[in-house]
Amino acid sequence: MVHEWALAESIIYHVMSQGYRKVKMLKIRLGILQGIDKEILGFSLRELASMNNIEIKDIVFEDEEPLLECSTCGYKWSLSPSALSEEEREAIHFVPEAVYALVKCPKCGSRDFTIVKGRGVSSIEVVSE
Amino acid sequence: MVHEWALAESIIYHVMSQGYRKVKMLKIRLGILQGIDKEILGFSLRELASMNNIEIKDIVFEDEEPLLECSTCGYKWSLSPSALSEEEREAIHFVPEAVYALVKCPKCGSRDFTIVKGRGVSSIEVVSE
Amino acid sequence: MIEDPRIHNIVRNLSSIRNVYAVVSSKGGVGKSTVSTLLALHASRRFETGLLDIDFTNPSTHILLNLNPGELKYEEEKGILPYDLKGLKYFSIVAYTMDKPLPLRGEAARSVLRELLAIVKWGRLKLLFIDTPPGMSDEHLDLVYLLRDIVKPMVVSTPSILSVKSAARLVSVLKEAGFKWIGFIENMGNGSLRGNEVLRDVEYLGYIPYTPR
Amino acid sequence: MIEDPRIHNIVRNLSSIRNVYAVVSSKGGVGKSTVSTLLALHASRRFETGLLDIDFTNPSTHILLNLNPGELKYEEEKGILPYDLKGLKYFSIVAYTMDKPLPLRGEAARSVLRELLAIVKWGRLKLLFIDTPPGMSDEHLDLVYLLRDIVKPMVVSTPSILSVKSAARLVSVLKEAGFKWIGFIENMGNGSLRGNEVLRDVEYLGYIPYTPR
Ligand SMILES: Nc1ncnc2c1ncn2[C@@H]1O[C@H](COP(=O)(O)OP(=O)(O)O)[C@@H](O)[C@H]1O
Ligand SMILES: Nc1ncnc2c1ncn2[C@@H]1O[C@H](COP(=O)(O)OP(=O)(O)O)[C@@H](O)[C@H]1O
Ligand SMILES: [Mg+2]
Ligand SMILES: [Mg+2]
Ligand SMILES: [Mg+2]
Ligand SMILES: [Mg+2]
Ligand code: NI
Ligand code: NI
Ligand SMILES: [Zn+2]
Ligand SMILES: [Zn+2]
Repeated sequence: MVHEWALAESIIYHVMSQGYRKVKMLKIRLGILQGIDKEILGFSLRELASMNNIEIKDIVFEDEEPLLECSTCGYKWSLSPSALSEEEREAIHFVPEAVYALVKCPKCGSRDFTIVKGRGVSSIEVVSE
Repeated sequence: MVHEWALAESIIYHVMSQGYRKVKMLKIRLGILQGIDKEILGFSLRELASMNNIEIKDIVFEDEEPLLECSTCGYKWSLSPSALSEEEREAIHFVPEAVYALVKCPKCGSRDFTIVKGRGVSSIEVVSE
Repeated sequence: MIEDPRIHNIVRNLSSIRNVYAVVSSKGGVGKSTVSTLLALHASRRFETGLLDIDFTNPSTHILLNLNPGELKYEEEKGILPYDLKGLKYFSIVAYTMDKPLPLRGEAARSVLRELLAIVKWGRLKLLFIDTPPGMSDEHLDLVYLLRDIVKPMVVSTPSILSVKSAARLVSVLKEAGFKWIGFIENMGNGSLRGNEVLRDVEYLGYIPYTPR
Repeated sequence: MIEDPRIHNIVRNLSSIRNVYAVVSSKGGVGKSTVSTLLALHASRRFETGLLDIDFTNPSTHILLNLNPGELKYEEEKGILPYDLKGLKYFSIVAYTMDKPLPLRGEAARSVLRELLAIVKWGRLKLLFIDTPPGMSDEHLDLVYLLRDIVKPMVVSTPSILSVKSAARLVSVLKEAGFKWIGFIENMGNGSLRGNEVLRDVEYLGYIPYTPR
């Protein structure tokens, strides 16, 4: 099973730590930057839920557009994975912060920017039964 | 002239950089943590304004309660300067981040906390003529 | 509790490791990378051992291990499996950053640390050595306060006054945070730090002489 | 423009200084503190010179200058005046933190750097040397991108492969950021780095031999 399994683990263990046993809907906001495979993540979440006897009815994924902001010139941009090589996309897939080694501000070339939105698993909403 | 003069410089040069010449009201939010002397700051602002031919009618100071938040246990507290020694207060007066050498989370003792609010000059609002 | 979902996974991943040693010193250049790499290589001959490099902005262990970043490939199995170097399980971010400069704000460095601890599957190990960056910033705050019950700190210092004073400060933070065991290794020295007052509450593990290779 | 009001004051304060040198290396323990302190002491005999220690979590220059934090008192005059040490203007945060441990998130360290550069009044100086922390995090991002037109970087490296590789990475970031002049000092070496490929675009300023005091 691929690395999305470990992302699912964090989500399930987090949900469990909040005491949920029966979940009507699990809504997860996923930053596009990390390019997470939703199918595999969904499958992993269901497997882990059953392994930890948590019931989850619906799993809903919401995409979050990446937003990067340059602290040097203030420029904001949405880094599209298509602007990256296969290798760069894979690096960011496993460690989103690899972007700081691979990307510069398109306007002023600065490396002093932040990932404002769209990094990875950015929010987990639980609606219990 | 004391060090508040340098705080006033930052404010005036900032206002100038935004192109203001005639200011109806300058509203400054001041974090209590730094214990800035408002009278001296006000005096310095007016001196510097006239030195840089900026007209300022009213100067309004607003207090901002300090809020510290522990990342280890989540505890939030408002550090009151009275809880600190004279020397500690002075250190924080000049460099607010000295608080990270002088204070721990009252609940769990962690040094992994942030100054959420109330650090120093936290906002500058300009209402021009 | 401050909610970073990764925290639960981090605790679970590390709990399958008997001893997690963080090789630390706020001072740079005292031998953290050299000591952590030597200890890991040595231990891996007899025990299931891992080495994790979390000095993200200035990684050195791959150089000491004579590994070219391009060689470092990680398999995926319910996460990422560390690289198997003749029995030593090894992970470094250089596999992804290819030794390119990686300027990282403290906040981003802490996020990398948490992401790696959450997705790298070390499995059952006897020993994991973590090589750390110098200074006392975001990553160190997590090592000291988030992983307080998991990590065993090994402080490294040279005999130089600058290093000893820095080590004293670090030991005081570790004591204050409640670490029951603090190890101390004198590097590039000849045992002169053994009875040093700085080491009142730490276990002096030994010294490594200055040995220019 | 990202609005930190202190930035305007920082630029004004530093513009009264002819040469602002930042003594840098991402690798720790290569001699940044030793070199910056020696250069500053030496220069202060002939020129108006200042030394600023921005290695906030691991300050060393006060130890090299034999100064007890308690002795460091700063007068207030439209800001803070640096301490006058027999002609050398010196500032370090240890005067406020009294050598206590100062764990600082990157964000906080950047704020300290900006606060000090905004309130410390160096006046008309020929030379200001800035001793910097190792790594490549928040403070370095400000030195490279905020103070790009003011700061002259002096990269320090030892002959060791770990240090040279680290210096190469730093030089490439500085080049890419547009620094016209990059100085290079070989420390604890014997001139072997002079023709080194890493130094293609930098000015080799000389070497300081290994001299254990
Ligand atoms: N025992 C030793 N004898 C001689 N040189 C050493 C020894 N330990 C470390 N070094 C050298 O000192 C430098 C700093 O060591 P390093 O492990 O990179 O320190 P750190 O990781 O604490 O910055 C390196 O060039 C390394 O080769
Ligand atoms: N030229 C030199 N010869 C011998 N020892 C040196 C030399 N330069 C620095 N050192 C020693 O090396 C150690 C690291 O030096 P330091 O200036 O603290 O480096 P950094 O500031 O880059 O971490 C210190 O113990 C210092 O005394
Ligand atoms: Mg949780
Ligand atoms: Mg401005
Ligand atoms: Mg190292
Ligand atoms: Mg130093
Ligand atoms: Ni994956
Ligand atoms: Ni004051
Ligand atoms: Zn930019
Ligand atoms: Zn707490």
